[in-house]
Amino acid sequence: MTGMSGGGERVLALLPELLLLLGAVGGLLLGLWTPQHRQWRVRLLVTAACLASVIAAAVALPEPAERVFEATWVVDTTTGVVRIVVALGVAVLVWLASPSLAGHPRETEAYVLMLLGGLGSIALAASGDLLLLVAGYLLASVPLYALAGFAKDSAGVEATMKYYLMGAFVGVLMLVGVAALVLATGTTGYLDLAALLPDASPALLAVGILGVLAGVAFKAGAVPVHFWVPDVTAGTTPPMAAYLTTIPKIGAVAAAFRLLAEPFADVPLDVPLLVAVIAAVSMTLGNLAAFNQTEVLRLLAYSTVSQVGYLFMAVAVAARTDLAVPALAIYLAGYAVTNIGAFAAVAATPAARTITDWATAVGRHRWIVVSLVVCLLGLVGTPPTAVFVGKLAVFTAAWDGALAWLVVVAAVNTVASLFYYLRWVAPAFAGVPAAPSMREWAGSGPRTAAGTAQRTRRGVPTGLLHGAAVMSLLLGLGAGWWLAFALST
Amino acid sequence: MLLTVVIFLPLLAAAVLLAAPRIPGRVAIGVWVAASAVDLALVGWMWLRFEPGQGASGVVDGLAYEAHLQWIPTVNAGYHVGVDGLSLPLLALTGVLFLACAVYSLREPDRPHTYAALFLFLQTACMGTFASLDLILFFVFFDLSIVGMYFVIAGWGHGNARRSALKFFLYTFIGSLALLVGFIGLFLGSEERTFDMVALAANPPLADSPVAGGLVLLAIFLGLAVKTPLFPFHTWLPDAHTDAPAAGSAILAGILLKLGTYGFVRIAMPILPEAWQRWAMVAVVVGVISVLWGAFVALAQTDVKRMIAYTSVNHMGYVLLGLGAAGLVASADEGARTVATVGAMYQMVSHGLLTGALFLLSGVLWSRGHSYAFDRWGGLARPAPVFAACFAVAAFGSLGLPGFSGFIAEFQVFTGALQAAPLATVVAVVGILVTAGLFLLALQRLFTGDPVVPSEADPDELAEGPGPERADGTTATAVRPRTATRMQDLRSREAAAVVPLLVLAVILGLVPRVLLDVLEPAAMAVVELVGR
Amino acid sequence: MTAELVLQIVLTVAAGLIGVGLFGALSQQTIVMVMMGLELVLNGVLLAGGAAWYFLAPELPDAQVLVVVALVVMAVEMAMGFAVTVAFYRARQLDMIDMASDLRG
Amino acid sequence: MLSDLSGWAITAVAILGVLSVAAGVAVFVVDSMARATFALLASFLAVAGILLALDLVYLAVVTALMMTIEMAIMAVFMIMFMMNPAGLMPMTMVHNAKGSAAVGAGVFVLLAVGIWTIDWPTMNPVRPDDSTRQLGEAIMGSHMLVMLVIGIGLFATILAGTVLATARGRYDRLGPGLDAEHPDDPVPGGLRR
Amino acid sequence: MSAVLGALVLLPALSGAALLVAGRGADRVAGPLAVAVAAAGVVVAALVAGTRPLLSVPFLGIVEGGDLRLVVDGLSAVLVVLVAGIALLVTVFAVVDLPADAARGRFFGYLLLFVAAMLATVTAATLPTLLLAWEVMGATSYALIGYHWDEPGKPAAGTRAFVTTRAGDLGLYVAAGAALAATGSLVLTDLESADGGWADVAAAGVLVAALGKSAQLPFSAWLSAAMQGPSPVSALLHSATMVAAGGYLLIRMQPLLASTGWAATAAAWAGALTAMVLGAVAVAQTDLKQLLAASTAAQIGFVVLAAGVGATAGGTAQLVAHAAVKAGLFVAAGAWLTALGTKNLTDLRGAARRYRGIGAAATVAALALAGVPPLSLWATKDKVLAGVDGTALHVVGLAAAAVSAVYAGRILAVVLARPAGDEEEPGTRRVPALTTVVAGVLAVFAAGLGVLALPAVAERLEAVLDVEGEPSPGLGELLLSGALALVALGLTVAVVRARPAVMEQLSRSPLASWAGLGRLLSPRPAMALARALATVDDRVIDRAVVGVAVGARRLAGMASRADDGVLDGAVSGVAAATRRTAAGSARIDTGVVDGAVRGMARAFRHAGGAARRPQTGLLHQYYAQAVVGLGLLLVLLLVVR
Repeated sequence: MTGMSGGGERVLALLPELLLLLGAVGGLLLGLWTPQHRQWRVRLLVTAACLASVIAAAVALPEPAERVFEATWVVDTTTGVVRIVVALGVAVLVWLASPSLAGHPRETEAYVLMLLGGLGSIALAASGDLLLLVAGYLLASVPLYALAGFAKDSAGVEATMKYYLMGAFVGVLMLVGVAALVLATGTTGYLDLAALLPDASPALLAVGILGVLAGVAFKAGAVPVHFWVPDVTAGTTPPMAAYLTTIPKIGAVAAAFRLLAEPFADVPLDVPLLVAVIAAVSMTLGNLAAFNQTEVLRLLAYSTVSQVGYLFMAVAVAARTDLAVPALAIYLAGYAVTNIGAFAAVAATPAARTITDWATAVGRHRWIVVSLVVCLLGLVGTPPTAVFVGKLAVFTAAWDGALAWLVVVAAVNTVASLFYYLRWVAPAFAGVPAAPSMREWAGSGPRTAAGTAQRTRRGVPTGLLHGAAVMSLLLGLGAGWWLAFALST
Repeated sequence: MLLTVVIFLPLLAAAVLLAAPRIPGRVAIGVWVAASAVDLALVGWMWLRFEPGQGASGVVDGLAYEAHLQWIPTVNAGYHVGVDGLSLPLLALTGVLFLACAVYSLREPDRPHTYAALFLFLQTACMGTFASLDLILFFVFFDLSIVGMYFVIAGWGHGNARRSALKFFLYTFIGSLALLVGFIGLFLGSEERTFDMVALAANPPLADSPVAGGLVLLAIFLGLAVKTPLFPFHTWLPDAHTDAPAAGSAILAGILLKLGTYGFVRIAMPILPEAWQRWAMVAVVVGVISVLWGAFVALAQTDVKRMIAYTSVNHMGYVLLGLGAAGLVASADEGARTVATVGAMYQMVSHGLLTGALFLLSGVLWSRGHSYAFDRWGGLARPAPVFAACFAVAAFGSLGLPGFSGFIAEFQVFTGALQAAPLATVVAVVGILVTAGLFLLALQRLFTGDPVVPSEADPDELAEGPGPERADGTTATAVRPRTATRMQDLRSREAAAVVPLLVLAVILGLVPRVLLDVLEPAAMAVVELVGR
Repeated sequence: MTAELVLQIVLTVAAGLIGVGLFGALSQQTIVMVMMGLELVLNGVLLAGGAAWYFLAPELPDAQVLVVVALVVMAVEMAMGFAVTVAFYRARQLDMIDMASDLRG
Repeated sequence: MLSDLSGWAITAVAILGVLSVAAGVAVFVVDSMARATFALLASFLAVAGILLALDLVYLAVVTALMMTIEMAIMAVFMIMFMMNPAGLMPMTMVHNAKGSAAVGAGVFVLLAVGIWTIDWPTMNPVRPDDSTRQLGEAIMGSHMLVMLVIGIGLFATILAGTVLATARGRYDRLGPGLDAEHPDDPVPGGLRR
Repeated sequence: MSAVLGALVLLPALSGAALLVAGRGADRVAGPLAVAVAAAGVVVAALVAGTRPLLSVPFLGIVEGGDLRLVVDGLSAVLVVLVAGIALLVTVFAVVDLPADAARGRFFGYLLLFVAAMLATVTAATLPTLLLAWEVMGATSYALIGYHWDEPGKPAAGTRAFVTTRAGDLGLYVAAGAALAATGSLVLTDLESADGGWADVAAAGVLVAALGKSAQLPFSAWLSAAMQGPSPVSALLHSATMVAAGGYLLIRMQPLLASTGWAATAAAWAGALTAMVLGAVAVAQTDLKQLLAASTAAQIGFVVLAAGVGATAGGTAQLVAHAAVKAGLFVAAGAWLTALGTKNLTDLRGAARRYRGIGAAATVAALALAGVPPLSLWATKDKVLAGVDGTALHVVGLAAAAVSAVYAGRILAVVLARPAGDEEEPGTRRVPALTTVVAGVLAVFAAGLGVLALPAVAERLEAVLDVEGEPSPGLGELLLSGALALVALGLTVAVVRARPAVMEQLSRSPLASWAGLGRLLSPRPAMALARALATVDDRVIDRAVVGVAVGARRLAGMASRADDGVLDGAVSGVAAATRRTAAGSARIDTGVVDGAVRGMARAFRHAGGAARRPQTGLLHQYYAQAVVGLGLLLVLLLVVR
């Protein structure tokens, strides 16, 4: 067996993950000896671990793709992008969650769990073996169950319960799928599967592929295993909702992408069509269901379901066009930034659950509205935000992959999505100003803090919202720079 | 670099305005005026230094002020901007009209900072669209203009502004997505896989696949037709105009509509010459229907602004007629097709000036009496002679009277198009008759007879705006006061905004070489490219 | 008896376990009973994995590892299930999933 | 190719198979939750038996041991939390039974049809001498990373389970500054006592 | 010299524009300035008529003839002088005729612009130039006719004049296109060489344009409306300008008309019929200005006839002579209107006797209009008729000539009658001396311009016009027409004196209301069409969007029902869907009435509701749906390979 030595040599290939793990373990240990109101130390440590991991991942990004640990772990562009996005996302979300967590007796544990979940997400993206995929699934699920119900209030535990039961169910189905594929080929490595699957029995393949894809679809929040998304998002706190709808999704979509690009590339079944159908249904259902939402969290939850639909467009054509990798990379990064931004807007006004509440709460904070507009229009895919570039790339890739109909469906859906995003933006933008206060606001006089203004939680969430908006624009405008860097291999 | 400055200077000013909420509103508008003026001055400087060149005509070669940066290398999309005879006039028009709107808004609108910032943002979007030489960049700016205009209408409109804004947004957004799909088709169909317009025009994609080319053209055509707007995709226009603030309407009609027609000349024709030739007759027919439809429906309007809005449909129809004729290679010689193309492009500039002026003038009506309904106004020539004179001049310009820019445009469209599409052109000529009738009728209704102004004691009218259903006039007669004390003549800022537009329209009507020297080489290039 | 036949018999048993497990997961009202259903499905996976190793690919260890992974998944999910149940019970004094439908729509 | 299992083994596999499925059905039929737990255990033990017959000694033993413990814990849980732990108050705790049965049966039929129609490639497989050794080498070699990730997963499970299940934490015991002289435990015992 | 040619147009144009921009501030200087400019115009016109310069200014590009090109050839020379001269006289008349408090700046501004446009029209050598001048002339005529915009009906009259003439102008646009198509050039003279179908199109376009401008059938009615304008305007518009422009254009384009074969004939007949019908209309008028207007159309009919038959010299002579005659008559009518406050024929009884100077001038002009020898129109008309070949056409022409004697007789019979005493009409009771002078000058020309038809002079004219060998009327023809005119005149005077009732009956006939021509060009059908289209626009096209939305809603509803069907049984779902679709189609109608966005929003709301229905909050249903969904996907995967 050369496994030990082979893996040992390239252990540094996992440096970003090791750093995250170190951060998790170190954070937990540090937390054990940290007084309750000084747990920001742990936050700093965790953030530092994330940033270190990002640096390590960025350094490794331009290097050629390789497979380590007996080809069970793939380090390539997709992995690299996911590593960076997830680690950065965790770092940002730790801070987004900090106002609601600060001083909580379990603050340390929350940060550590967030880190572990991120690690799981990366494992999903990087896995080159079905069993590692299952392990990654576990790691990307278990901490999240705890995070979803972290507040342990009535809604939170219901969210956790649903999330857990749904996750356990799909996890079991996923194992059934893996078992079917093992029955078909006797192996679980992607490379072997890619070689053996084309000759396997289609029926067995269908069960196996569907089971495995159901697993990643669950993590991504795609139809038909998306049911947890709205309920969990609405049941938990906004920062956690942001985490649950962003971090695992990134890894899961990347995992699906790898599955379609490698083991399922040449199977005698139309897997791209399957994914395309999932994508079409996800985006349509998500958009339609979001349309009537007045609760901002649920609205965003359904919006994430529809976003997964667009992301899956790139997945569907993973094996068919070279454009798919950059498309996925751009869209993932853009989605993460924009989605976090949108949730940060909700987190900025924790008391406001509905659109109108929200509008009244931020009515006077022009920049919050502007940033929200940037984020939401970003989710629509309005240029020049990052998601626009992503959408463009995804559309192009899908068309190039002979799924022009999906492009049309996606375009129509994009229009539909405008409805609900505008429903949120428009009152905030135009409806709130009452004539007298506007005068005063327009003038040079000192700004008076009205009752509504005070309900806004300024500080970290607002800052992150602005940051996300700016980042979304920068990512879109600077797409060339960072893509050139990411794809330089 | 100069071009980049021209494009982004307004955006910079917008950011400054938003970042400094404490400066007084008046100063904010002042900043807006200053930024627009500087921008216009820069465009003027560009114009002065612009050399159309002998052999190099633009479109595929000889682009001035070019800047090319990689943006999304994987799909070969970049920040590629440049100026040629097609874009320079429209850039100038953008500068002029935005400055006029800034001057017009000196009265300090509601929430002046945001208002000014939005307009400056819009200016960047429009400038950028006209300067873009990359499909994606074009789309980016194109879409941003929709976003900006949505907020202008939703935030500062009157009447049913939200609804109209939403309708506008959805309609044009659908169009823009069709456009995007078409662009992706162009990208995938091109040999070198690029979004660069110059490269695409030099080596047109999908040349040997008529079906794919036709479908891609269809997508692009739909997108641009909604924006232009052409029959039957025009129904967003009257609503958006009726409820938009005056300056918003002026920009919407004056500049944003041109984004659509400009797209035809810049993208559809040079890049898909074969498909354009094949389907040119459709463009001609759509153009002619728009001409007549716009004219006749405008004739029936009872609301000034709606009427002007529909004349835009009519005027844009001429553009399509000219451009369609330019594609009928088989039935017309190159000279005639070039004349038609020049006419179409001239119409874009001309319509921008004249309709911009008309909308600003109709804004005067709103500011005085919160109504656009014909039957609530009358005899205004006596209390407001300057206003009447300006409106009349603008109306005559708009109906295509020689001596105004509109004549130069329409004359060339008709003469150029007749050979290619005789029947269609003869039918379309009727359009100028109907527009003549409707404008004269409007003048008659607004300015002659006994002075009538809307009653002040009509609070719900003030709150809700006229709306088509309220314009039936049955209630209006009962409360009609017979005094015209409230109609104040054009204020100096209003005159300062409108008069230059009209003067420009006259200059362009009498000394068209100013513009034609720039336009003609580019039009020849376009016609040549279409004829491939 | 051919090996294929034996394999098919074993797999049929596994399929039976999966079917019964699914029935349980879908029909039970208490969290723990749902978990039992899922355990049964995993039980079928164990069997299928074992069969895959013995009859189809004994030269590769993957199927065996699959069984191990399935066992771990079972344990982890059990643990989390108990934790969730406890938390849920603490917050609501309930264990019936049907009564948790505040979040909907 | 004939199976190299002995006749007895095949018979045992068949019987154990039937047993496991029957026990599985029993889980959802019996009134008492405790009984259901034991039925599930029976099903697992039967599968462990089959694994034993399939030359997977180590896995069989692990399965049997793990499941015994797990079911014991589950039984405790039942008694602690469940409404009807001992079946003393018979009540239906099911919903949508018909639909669920249809789904279960449907899935079974589907899988069975698949199983019996597929052409299984059971050609002369080369069996290793020692299946346990093969597994051990895989865990420490080719599938080491899987096990590593699973290990982290178990770490996360411990953490997550604790967070979810327990209300008290270190600050309850030792005060917010972790500087209490004596831990405040509801039940005396534990560390630093 | 081309600068002089430029000055010919620019001088009045720029001074006119300046007056307009200055507005009421320039009222004081407007009159003198206009007279000065007009006088200068005569000088310049004479100069260019002598030197025949050419001026070209770049305008449009690409094709030949896109420039602004003015050329003075023979025909232009004659008309330039004529237009400038009449313009001067009318300007003088206007200065004295306009009320003191009138907005003179505006009036003379438009007047000068109008003159500039007319001068440009008659010298234009390219189609863009022609069309520019042509349309500006129409627009300024609108402004002049609607000069009293605050009086009810006047702006409408201007609108009518403008829209009608513009309807004809469309022909010029088409002609320009045809010229470009046929010759690749927009030069007017190149058009003669056009052939094939494009020549037909061009000729048709030119013909329509000319008929419209010249108020020939069927466009005549605008002329009636145009009488709403001030008298000087009428004097200018209906003598040497505007209506004359059409005749001029046809004469200039005669080779083109002739080359097509049919266009010349059509023009000839249009002219002859107009002369006949509008003559009859004139006879029936009770209003002096209306009578004169109709007679204008009739007299220009002879010019058009001349152009049709190729009698260039005759047509030109007729044009020139008619200009003097009609200007004189309009000046007289205007003077009377100012003095007596009426233009009603019956109230003008004895007007000529009351103001003798102007009366004499008017009498001379009216006699000339009647075609009484040896006055001008007698000769020129015969010169025109001499060129006519066809008998029918000839007969119609002669009849028309006789009719002109009838309406002229009608004027004479009234104005020369003994005054019936001073009725209570508003008026200044004063005819300024300057007006009399103007009228006198015009009368002299009206009497004397007949020489143009005399063989000796006619040859000179033909030489100037660069045409040769056009037939001159024989002595017999001259005598015949002269006699005819005299007889008709005499009879008319007698009838009017003896039997006024006949005239009254005539004035109740349809002829009095311009033979219903106004209705022919009524804007009503256009308005009706416009309203119908607007309704379609609102109700159908806009609502089509709603329709799509409602359709989407139906679809979504069906989808949701299918969704239910999975859980509740497909059969009932399909049945419900069918039922709802039926009910829904009824609801589409109500939806059609609502706004598009609302409909769209509602559609999506419904679809959204349907999409949220699976999110029941019940976990076991999530399980079931997930299993069903995955099952469907499995089927998809297995079935679609």
